[in-house]
Amino acid sequence: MSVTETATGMKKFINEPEDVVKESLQGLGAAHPDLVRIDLKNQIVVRKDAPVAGKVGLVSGGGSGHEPMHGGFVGKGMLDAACPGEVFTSPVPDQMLAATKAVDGGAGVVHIVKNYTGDVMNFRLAAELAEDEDIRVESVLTNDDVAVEDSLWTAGRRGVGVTVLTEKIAGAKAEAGGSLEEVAGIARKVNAQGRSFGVALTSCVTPAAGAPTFELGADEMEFGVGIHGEPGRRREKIAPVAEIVEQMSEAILSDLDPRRGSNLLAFVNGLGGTPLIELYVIYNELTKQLERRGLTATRSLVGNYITSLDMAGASITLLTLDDELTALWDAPVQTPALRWGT
Amino acid sequence: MSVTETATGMKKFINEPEDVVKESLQGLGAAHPDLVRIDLKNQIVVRKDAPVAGKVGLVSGGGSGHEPMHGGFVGKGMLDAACPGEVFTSPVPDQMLAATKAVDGGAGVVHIVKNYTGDVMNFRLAAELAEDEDIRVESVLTNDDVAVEDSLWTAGRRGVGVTVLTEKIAGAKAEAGGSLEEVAGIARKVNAQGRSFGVALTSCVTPAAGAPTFELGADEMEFGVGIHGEPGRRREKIAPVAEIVEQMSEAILSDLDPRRGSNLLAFVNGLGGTPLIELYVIYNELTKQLERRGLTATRSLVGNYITSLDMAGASITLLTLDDELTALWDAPVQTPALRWGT
Amino acid sequence: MQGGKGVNAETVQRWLRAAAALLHEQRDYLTQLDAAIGDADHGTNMDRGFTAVLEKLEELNGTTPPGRVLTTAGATLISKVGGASGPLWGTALRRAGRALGDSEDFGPSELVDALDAALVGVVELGAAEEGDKTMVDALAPALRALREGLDGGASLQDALAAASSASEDGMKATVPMQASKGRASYLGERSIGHQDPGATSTALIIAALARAVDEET
Amino acid sequence: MQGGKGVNAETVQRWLRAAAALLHEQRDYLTQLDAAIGDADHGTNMDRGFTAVLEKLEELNGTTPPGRVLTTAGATLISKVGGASGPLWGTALRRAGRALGDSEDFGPSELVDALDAALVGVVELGAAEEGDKTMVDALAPALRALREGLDGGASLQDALAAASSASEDGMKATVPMQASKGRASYLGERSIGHQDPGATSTALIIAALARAVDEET
Ligand SMILES: Nc1ncnc2c1ncn2[C@@H]1O[C@H](COP(=O)(O)OP(=O)(O)O)[C@@H](O)[C@H]1O
Ligand SMILES: Nc1ncnc2c1ncn2[C@@H]1O[C@H](COP(=O)(O)OP(=O)(O)O)[C@@H](O)[C@H]1O
Ligand SMILES: [Mg+2]
Ligand SMILES: [Mg+2]
Ligand SMILES: [Mg+2]
Ligand SMILES: [Mg+2]
Repeated sequence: MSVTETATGMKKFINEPEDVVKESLQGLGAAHPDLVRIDLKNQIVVRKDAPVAGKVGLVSGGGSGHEPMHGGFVGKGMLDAACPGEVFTSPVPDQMLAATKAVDGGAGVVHIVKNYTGDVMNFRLAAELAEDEDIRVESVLTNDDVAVEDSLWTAGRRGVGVTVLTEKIAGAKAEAGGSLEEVAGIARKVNAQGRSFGVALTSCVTPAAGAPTFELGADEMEFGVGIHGEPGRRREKIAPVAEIVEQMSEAILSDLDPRRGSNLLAFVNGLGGTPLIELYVIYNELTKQLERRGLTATRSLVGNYITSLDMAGASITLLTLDDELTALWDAPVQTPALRWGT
Repeated sequence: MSVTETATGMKKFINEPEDVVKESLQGLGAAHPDLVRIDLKNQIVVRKDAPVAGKVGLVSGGGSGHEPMHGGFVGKGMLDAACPGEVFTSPVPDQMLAATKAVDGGAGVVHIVKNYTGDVMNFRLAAELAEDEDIRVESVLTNDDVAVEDSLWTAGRRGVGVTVLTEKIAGAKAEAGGSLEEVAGIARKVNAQGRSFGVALTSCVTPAAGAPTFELGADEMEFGVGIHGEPGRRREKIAPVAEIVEQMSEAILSDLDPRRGSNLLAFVNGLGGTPLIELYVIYNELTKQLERRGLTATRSLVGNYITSLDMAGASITLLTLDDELTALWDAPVQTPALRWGT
Repeated sequence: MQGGKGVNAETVQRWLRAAAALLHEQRDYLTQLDAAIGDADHGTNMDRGFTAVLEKLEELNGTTPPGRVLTTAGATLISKVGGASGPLWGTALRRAGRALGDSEDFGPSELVDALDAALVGVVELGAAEEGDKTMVDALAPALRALREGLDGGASLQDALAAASSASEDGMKATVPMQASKGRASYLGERSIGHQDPGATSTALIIAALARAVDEET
Repeated sequence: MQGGKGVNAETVQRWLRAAAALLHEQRDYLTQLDAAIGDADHGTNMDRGFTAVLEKLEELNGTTPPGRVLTTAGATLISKVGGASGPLWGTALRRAGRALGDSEDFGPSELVDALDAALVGVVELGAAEEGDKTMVDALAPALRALREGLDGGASLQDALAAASSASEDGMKATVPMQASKGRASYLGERSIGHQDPGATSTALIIAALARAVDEET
C-alpha cells in the first residue's frame, strides 16, 4: 500500500510502511560512511572500524521510531553496534547475536537493554546464544522512567532518557580501556543515578497504523507518557510550561532525591514533533526549578535524542554527576548524532 | 493570556506567547554558557569570547521560529552573533547594530542576510547606522530557494537552507584569518553554488496566532513551501517519498546545473515536525537521484537546522563543492547546534 | 486411544496455516487492541511472524515429523517477530515441538503434554500468572478444558472445541483485569476495560487448532 | 489659509492615538490577512509598534513640536516592529516629521508635503509602485485625493475624508492584484483574490488622521 492510498493522518515521507526502517538505515549509512557501516541483511548498524581489538564492545537496540537512538549513537566513544527493530517493536535475537559477534574484540560485550518485556526477553535469548559461541556478555538494564511505579504489579519502570546518557558514558569508559565489569558497572551507576519523566502534547502516528495511537483533546496533554505512545500517569489540561516543568521536576527529584549542592546533567529531550525553541524554554524553566532546590546543572543536553516518531512532547532526564561521570561525559565522541572532541 | 486559555490548536510548551523568544534565548544561554552569552536587553546571542581581536565578525539574524538557526550557530568557527526577531518577523536595526558593535574586532563585520523584504530593509538601516560609527560592514544576501522564480515580478528568491552552509563556511574563513572581502567573498560563493527546495506536509502554528497558518488536506502537501508558512508553488497529493524527492531534486538540479562528476554537499533539513527516521529515508532517495545524474555527495548534513516551528516537512539543499569549500566545511566548529573538531 | 484417529504432520501444518490466516484477517483488530493499552503493533507482529512461518513450511518436505514442524515454526517466530509476543509464542511452539519428539503421529494425550510444555515455556520466560491480563489467560484455560474433556471421555474434536471456547472466555475475561505484566501494566488502573491483544491472538490460534483437527474426520 | 484652523502637536498626538487604537482593534484581522498571503504577523507587528509609540508619547511634554512627535514615532516603529512594515512605516513617519520641521503648528499644504515626503520615503526603501499590491496602493491614492480636494477648495476636514475613502478604495483594489513585492509575491498568481494586509493597516492609519483632524472642530 502506498502513502497516497493511506494518506489520512499519514503525513510522512515514506514509500511502503514496511520498508521505512531499512530505507532509513540505508540513508544513515550513506550520510555517515566515515562513522558507521550498515549490515542490511542482519539489520544492524556497526561502528566503521569494529571490532576494536581488546576493547569491550557496546551493543544496544530496541524498536525503531526513537531516532537518533540507537543507530545515531554508533561510533567512536559510544556504541559499537545498534540493533533497530521494526517501529516500536524490539529487535530479534538474531540481530543482537550478529551485532554481538561483529563488535566482540575479545574483551566481551555489554548489552544495554531498555526495560520493556519484549526487549528484555529478546536480549536474554540473544545473550544465551552468544554465550553458546563463547562470547562473554554483560546485560545492563535501564529503567529510569519515574512515571511508572516500580512495583510487583508492573513490568517495572521503563528505560527512557537515561539510556542515551548510559550509552555515551559507558562508551567513553570502554574507549578508555575499561574491562567488561567496569564498563557494565559504570553503565549501571548511570542508570542508578538518573531519572526521567515525559509529557506528550500529541500522539505519534506509526507508519503501520497510519493513525494516532491515542486521541488527545485540543487542550489536553498526556502526563507521564512513554516513548511508544503508551499512555502515561494521567491526562491533564495543558498548562503554562512553568507549571508543567515544575510538576516534571517534582516527580523526578522526589524520586532521585539528590542532596542539596549536587551537580547534575540536565537533559531536555524532544519527542520528535516539538521544536527546539520550546525545548530551550523548558530548559530555562528547569534551571529555575533546580536553583530553588539548591542544585546546579553543570552539564546539559538539549535536543531530539530519544524520540517517539512525530509526537509533540518532551522529556526531562536528570543525572547526578561526580568527577568520574563528568569526565566520561566530556570525553570525545564521534557519532552521527553526538559529536565533540577528537 | 496563558496557554490554557488559548490552548485550541496550541500544543506548545510556552508561557505567554509574547515571551517565547526571550525565554528560549535564556534557555540557550543557560544550556551553553561555555559557547555563548545572551544580551537580553538587545535580544542578541553573542559568542562567549567576542569580540575576537583582528578577526572579521560574522553576524546574522532573522525572525525566530527557525531554531537552531541562527542562535544555535553562534560560536567558534561560525557566527559571532545572532539577532533573533519576534517569531517570523525580522529583527530591528537596534539589535543588529548592538550585535555588530559587540563582535567588531577591528577587521570589519559581515552581515549574512536572508533575502526577505523585511530582513533586507532592517539590515540595510543597521548597516547605515554601523557605518556612522565607523564600522566597516559587508552585507551578503542568501537567496537559494528555487521554489520562487527570481524575476522582476517578485521580491526575488528566498534565503533558506544555504544560509546554514554559508554561516558555517564563512565562519571557518573568518576563523582562518580571512579579510572582510575574503569572508564576504566566500559567503557569496556558497550562496551562488547552492540551491534549495522545501515541502510541507502540515502548516506550522505560530504562538501569536495559535492556529495553523494555512490549511492542508489530510492527503495534501505544499510543494515549494517557505520557512514562514508562506505557501509554495502548488498544492499536490502526498506521494511516495521517492516521487517527492525526485521532483525536489529535479527542481534544484535543473537550476543549479552542476556538471557531471561534481562533488556536492547534500543537506536534508527537517522543518521541525518531521522525525529523523524520515529525513534519512529522504537522504536515501536523494543519493539515488544524485547517482542517476553522475553526482556524488561527498559531504552531508541531515537534521533539523533551519526549521519552521512545528511544521512537518523537509527541505533539500545542494551545494557544489570544491577543495576550498570542502576544507572550510570540515574545519572545526563549536556551536550549540553544530560541533566537530577542536 | 479413544475419540477419532491421531494427529500428524498434516494436522499441524493445517493448524499453522489456519492460525496464519486468522491472524492476517484480524491483524488490524489486534493492532487496535494494542493501541489502547500497548504500542499498536501486536497485529503487525503476529502477522509478520506467521507469514514467515508459512514460507518456512514450504521448505519442509512432507516427511518432516510434526514435532519438527512446530520447533521450526517456533524458531521462525523468535527470529522474525521481536516484541514480547515473538519470544513468547516462539518458545511455546518450540517447547511443544520438543515434547512431541520425532514420532510420525500422536494422540490426544501427547497433544495435551505438548500444550502443557508450551504453557510452561511461556510462564518460565514471562513469569505471568492467570489474572495478569496476558496471553496466559487464554492459553491456560484452553489446556484445562482440553484435559478435562478428554478425561471425561470426550472425542479430541469435542475436547478441542471446548478448549477453544474456554480460551475465548479467558480472552473475554481479560477485559475487567488490571494488567500487571507487559506494556499494559504501565497503565495501572487505566488498563481495566480493554481486552488484552495477546490473549486475543492466542484464542485465535487455539480456534485454528480445533478447526484443523476437526477437518480430519 | 482656508478650511479651518491649522494642525498642531495636539492633532498629531490624537492621530497616533487613534491609529494605535484602530490597529489594536483590528490586530487579529490584519494577522489573518497576512496568514493568507504572508506569514501571519502583520497585526502583531503594527500593534506592537504603535503600542510602543503610545508609551513614547507619554514621555514627550506638551511643548514638543508636531514634527518632532512624528520623527520620534517613526524612530520608535523602526526600533520596535521589525519585518517589512517597521522600516516602511517608521521611515514614512520620520520623513513626514522632518518635512514639518520645528514649527508649532501647520496648515493643509504642509500636511500635504509631509505625507508626500512619507510616500517618497516608502518608495525609496521598498521600491514599490502602485499596483504592486502593497501599502503604497493605499497611501498614494490618499495623498492624491487630499491634494485634489484642497486644490478644489475643500476644507481640510473634507479633503481628509476624501483621502480616507480613496485610501479605502485603494485597499480594496489590492484584492484582484497579483503581488510583485514583499512576501506575497512568492505566491505569484495565488496572491490574487486576497486583500493586502499592509494596504489595510495603511487605510486604518489614514482614517485615524481624518478622524483626528475632524475632532478639532
Ligand atoms: N510477561 C508476559 N507474559 C506473558 N505474556 C505477555 C507478557 N508480557 C506481554 N505479554 C503478551 O504480549 C502481548 C503484547 O505483544 P506485542 O504487542 O506483540 O509485544 P510488545 O508489547 O513488545 O509490543 C500482550 O498483549 C500480552 O498478552
Ligand atoms: N517593498 C515593499 N514596499 C512597500 N510595502 C511593502 C513592501 N514589501 C511589503 N510591504 C508591505 O508590508 C506588508 C507586510 O508587513 P509585515 O507582515 O508586517 O512584514 P513581513 O512581510 O516582514 O512579515 C505587506 O502587506 C505590504 O503591504
Ligand atoms: Mg512493540
Ligand atoms: Mg514577518
Ligand atoms: Mg505491542
Ligand atoms: Mg508578515
